[in-house]
Amino acid sequence: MNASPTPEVPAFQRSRQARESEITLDHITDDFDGNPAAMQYFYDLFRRVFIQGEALPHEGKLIGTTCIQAPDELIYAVGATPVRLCNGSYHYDQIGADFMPAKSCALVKATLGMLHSATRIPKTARPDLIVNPTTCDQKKKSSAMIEGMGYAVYDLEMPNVKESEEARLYWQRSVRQFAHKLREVTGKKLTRQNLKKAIAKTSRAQAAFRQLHNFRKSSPAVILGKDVFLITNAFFFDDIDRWSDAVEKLNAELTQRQAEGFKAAQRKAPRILFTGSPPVFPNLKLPVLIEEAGGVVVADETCSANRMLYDMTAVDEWLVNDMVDSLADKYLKPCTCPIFARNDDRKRRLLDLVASFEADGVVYQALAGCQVYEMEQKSIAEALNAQGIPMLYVETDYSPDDQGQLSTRIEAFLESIKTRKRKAAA
Amino acid sequence: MSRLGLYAAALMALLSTTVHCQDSGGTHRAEGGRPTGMAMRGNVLWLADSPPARGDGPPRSGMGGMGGMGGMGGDRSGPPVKRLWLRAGADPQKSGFAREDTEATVDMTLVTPQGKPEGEPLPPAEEGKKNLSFEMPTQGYYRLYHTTRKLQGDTLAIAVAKAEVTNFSHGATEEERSVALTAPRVLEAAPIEIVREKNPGEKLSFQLKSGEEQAFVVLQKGLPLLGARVRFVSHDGWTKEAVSDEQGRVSFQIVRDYFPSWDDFQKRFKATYLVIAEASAAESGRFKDQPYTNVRYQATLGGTYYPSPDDYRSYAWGLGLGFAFLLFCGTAVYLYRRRRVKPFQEVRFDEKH
Amino acid sequence: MRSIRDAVNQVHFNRFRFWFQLAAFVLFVYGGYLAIDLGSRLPFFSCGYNQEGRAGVCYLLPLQHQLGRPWPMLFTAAGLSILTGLGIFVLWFIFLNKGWCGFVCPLGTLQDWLTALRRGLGIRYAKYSHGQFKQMTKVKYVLLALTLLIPLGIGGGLWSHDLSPPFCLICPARMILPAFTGDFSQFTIDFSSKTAVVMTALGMMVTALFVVGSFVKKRFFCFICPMSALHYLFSKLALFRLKKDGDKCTRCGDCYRVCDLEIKEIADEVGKRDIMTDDCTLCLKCVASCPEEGALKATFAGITIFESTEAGFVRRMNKGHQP
Amino acid sequence: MNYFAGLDIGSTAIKVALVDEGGRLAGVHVTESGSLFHKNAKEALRMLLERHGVDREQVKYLIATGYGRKLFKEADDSISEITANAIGAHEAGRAFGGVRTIINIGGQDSKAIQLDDQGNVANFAMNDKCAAGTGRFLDVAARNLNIDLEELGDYHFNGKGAPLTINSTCTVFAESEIIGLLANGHGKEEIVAGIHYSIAKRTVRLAKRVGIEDRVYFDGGPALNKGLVAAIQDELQRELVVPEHPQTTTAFGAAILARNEFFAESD
Repeated sequence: MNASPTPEVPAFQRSRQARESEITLDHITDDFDGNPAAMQYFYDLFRRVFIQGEALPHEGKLIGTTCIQAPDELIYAVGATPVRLCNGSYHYDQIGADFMPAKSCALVKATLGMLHSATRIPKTARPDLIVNPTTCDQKKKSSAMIEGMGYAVYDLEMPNVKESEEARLYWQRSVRQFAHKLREVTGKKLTRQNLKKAIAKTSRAQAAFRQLHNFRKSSPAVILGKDVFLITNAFFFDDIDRWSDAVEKLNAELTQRQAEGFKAAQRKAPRILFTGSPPVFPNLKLPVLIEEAGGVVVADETCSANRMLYDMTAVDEWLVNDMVDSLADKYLKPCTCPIFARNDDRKRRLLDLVASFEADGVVYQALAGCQVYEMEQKSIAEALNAQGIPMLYVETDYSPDDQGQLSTRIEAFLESIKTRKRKAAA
Repeated sequence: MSRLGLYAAALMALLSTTVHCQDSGGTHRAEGGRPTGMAMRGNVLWLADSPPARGDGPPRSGMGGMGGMGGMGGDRSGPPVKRLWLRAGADPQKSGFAREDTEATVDMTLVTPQGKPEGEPLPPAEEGKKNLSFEMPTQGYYRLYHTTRKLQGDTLAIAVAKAEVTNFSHGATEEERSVALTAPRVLEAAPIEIVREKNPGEKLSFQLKSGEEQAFVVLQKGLPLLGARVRFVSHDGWTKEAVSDEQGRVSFQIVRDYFPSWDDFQKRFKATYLVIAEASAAESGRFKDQPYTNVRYQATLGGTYYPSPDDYRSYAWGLGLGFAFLLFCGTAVYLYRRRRVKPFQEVRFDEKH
Repeated sequence: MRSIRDAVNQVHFNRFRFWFQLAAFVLFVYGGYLAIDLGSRLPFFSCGYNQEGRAGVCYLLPLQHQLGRPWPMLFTAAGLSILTGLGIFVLWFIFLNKGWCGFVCPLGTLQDWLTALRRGLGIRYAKYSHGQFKQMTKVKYVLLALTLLIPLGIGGGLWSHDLSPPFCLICPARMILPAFTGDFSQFTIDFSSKTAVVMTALGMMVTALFVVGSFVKKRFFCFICPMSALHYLFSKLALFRLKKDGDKCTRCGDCYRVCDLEIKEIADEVGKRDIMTDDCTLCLKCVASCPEEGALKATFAGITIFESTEAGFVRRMNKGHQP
Repeated sequence: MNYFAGLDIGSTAIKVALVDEGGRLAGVHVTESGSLFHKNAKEALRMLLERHGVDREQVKYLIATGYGRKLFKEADDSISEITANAIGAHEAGRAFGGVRTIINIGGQDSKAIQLDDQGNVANFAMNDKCAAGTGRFLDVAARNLNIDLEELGDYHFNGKGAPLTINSTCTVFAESEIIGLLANGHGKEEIVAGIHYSIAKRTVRLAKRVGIEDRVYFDGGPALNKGLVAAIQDELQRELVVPEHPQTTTAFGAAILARNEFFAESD
């Protein structure tokens, strides 16, 4: 509806990728009243990139990343542009199924499928380097496959624990080596100035995100989760400064909304904390279903949103050595990905988010094939239930065929939350 | 240099175990031959804080001296007690006990820090005891005057032997606070007096070091005495004479006269000096119903001094060692960092266990 | 009230601390010239060897003298004075806790200046593994024990007075702080006895080590400082404290990153409220670099005086460089 | 007399329940969903009303549930079948002394629901995107064995040997496994028992996820199958509470809710 009118329709707009993107985007824009005006930037952005197939510009070399652990700051510092390749398209997922077993993670398959596809959406130039942090087994295995497609791939070695000091040092080394690799690729050296500037660039984006994040604490909600997911998804590929501008503009609008007592959802709408496998556009199925069913996603703990942007870098000495190590720490220590052995941080993080965002329930998405999320759901559910927080565990993938079943479950979950609240009020 | 070896040995000693210091066991042997050149004039009485030793006795360990609480005796629980010995002879080491002079009249006056300004008479030593002792209940300066008056023909000889003793203790809070000023005063007991000039800001813990300049003021009846002949006698008997100026002031460089071998060297070696001032005046009066027309004044002041830190402390070695170690550490850090550039350190196993 | 609190929480903390430390340094190294005297029971290295300028004396100096008295004296009224001295020391101490180290101690400040010099030269700091570190920090308890026991031995006549006061002889403050008032007399080797040679030589070496150490490693000396160990014995009594709300902590490690003493617990411990460890100097850099609202806070007698805020973090980190 | 209706539009069957003002069950009707489930649902309601001589006007409040709930615009409200099932089971369970755990096996899904002491949903679990362990699975199995769905219970109890093991967790593979067992000369009885135990195992695992408390209520079409009930009881090591009309518990719950909503609104 909001698509800028295009006189000629490109051929691939009829492609399945474009269609599923359009369906999701239409749901996001049309199913809800009172979308913030500042969201128009993001709606247009997704329409242009995913539906009209607009090519994304970039400065310097283009560095693709497959996980949030690849430090963007280092990439910016050497004058290159990062783009996150994690993909949410069912269409690409099915292409990717040629590379990986059907039971494996949809996100990894979709990424492979996108990279393999002749028309990569988002449409970027061919990445000069793809940084593949060795987080989960599927990503580890996919690096060779991506290389097989003719891309240059760099495995950013990641420890599988994060508690030990050895793991920290190991990771710091990995990141330092990555910085050297970047120098090799771009021919530019890390300096105090360019690194500091890059940190400032991402810090600004993060500060904007955090402000947005804090708006979601207000009750009734002033912004819906589906919009926030769209915003953070845009961070994957959008120009970081333009992105920050747009978020800051949105924040200004939300400040006003808050003052006016605007309600983005019903006053009694169950407040949902979203966790688990990342919703990546166009697979925003679950958040959209939750909000269509009358809930509101007030916070999330996923690597496509909160985990990617929340934790900020502290530097003590603005020397290259210290800044790089600080970045390494930022990308390892606060990470709550279940891939790490011993992961009590995730429980604590969820409980803190529940408490500070007054969430009534937690929806836990596990993309089928993402074993660590599947494995961790039980202990998370126990930890949450011990605090009286109900959790809905949903195992799903990118296919749209379980929407009916999912909506039943989500509605039942929201109904049970409402009953629970009514009972607590009585 | 054989000393280098000793230093090295000392370093090794510290590394191996605790060092026992030969502080109190060392003996001081003053080699003779320091020129004195001065004729002894009459019998000089002075107050020393140690009895004459047969030959050269070992210096007392640790505690201060005239300037401190040396020779403190008596019960530990009571106030410290100071003992002084009246000695005769112008050489700090060789002078013996003073013989009793029946012809002379003797006054002994003690001025305490908080006592009467004119002092109190101190009873003479008990029979058979050669020392004079008094208690020092408070911290500060105690001054003892031993005054003899004796008529020799028409000349009255007045000899004032003075000792200044400090009571202070380390580790006490108030110790640094006492101000070391002594106002000039007219004492009946001390018509002539030598006052050691205190440096501005001097504390009770002051110790005179050899090599330093020290001024003395000669006061006659509380007023500076011009033209008094003042003689300084060092521990080894070296003397120097000077004449007091209009302020009654005379100053001496404290001579370095302590040259033991390094093994015997003690930085707390307490050397005694003696200052003698003499003057005469055509005063007439009567003493014990005898008239006199001249008065010969003699004042003595005993004191202690210690080896100068310059004698045993070396900047060259200190800074040299400091810089050498600085360089060593700096280089070590630099090399360590260089080495760390190489690939990650291995995890190794100890084969012995 | 709220705006005052916000202003405090958003202060450019490193700059504030720099000026505070400078003022404290001037006070305790030169205050004596203004006849300031805060006694001789101070819980930090206001060196007594700085005869002229000091505005008070480090407690370790009189403590070692007191303990070094002859044994019979220790059991008289003099023994009681050791206890009263300790009492005064504790009174000073509980006021600022280990904040004396992070904000006042002249030797600590000097180390920060050496660090600033290194930073200015663009030389990175030293990194050691955590295991090596934990070993090193125990040295301070050994040093404290020696600092207390050796004077007792001297008082008992076991060792020479040349060994007294043992810690002061090897403490770098003895050489360095008097030098700030032009007194370089401590930069010497004392050849009067073997003990003196060894102790003064050790002192010079420790001083050299101090300079190199704190140049390459932030707050190098504080790891082994016996005063720090003595502090820790009383830190439970102190009014000034560092608190952590583990629920709010994301364990992002920002605090650990800026910690001069590399205290891992500050980032990883989420159970305890009282987070101060024995190495801590209460410099509060961790609080200033924590982006979580109220996760870390400094309290005085239970009242929060400085706490971590998101806005403060963003303001400080955007500013970047320290003065 | 006012009546209230609950309409459960499921994947295989449409269930209608009617309650009176006192909340008592007045009648039920079950019919196939077919492809035109909207039309069939209306027809089912009409037939039920007709059978009990109730006018459409007398039905004051109608709540739809099940997959087709949102598309049935004639309903006053819609509710998820999980909540409806919980209400129905709680209400029906009163006769058995109250229930806290519900196992529901439907045409295409299976659920386990845990109730709190007031009958509200405390926790629930649902099978994920897989037909194994649902009514559909029994359907397929019966077709392969060439027997009627209703006969499965009899076959279960008439076996001579021990139940066979069906390992496959996927309906499609289980199908071929059954054919393989038949080819190997195994008896249909043992195979049926094996199928029941296979479903029972999955169902119990699901129930354990939500936690089993107190009496366990079993409803849904497959609850009519005595063999399956026995197998689940065996796996669960507990007695199951099976209502008279296990298929219509959800519709009954929706009807109860319709009645409560009506009175809540008229207050």
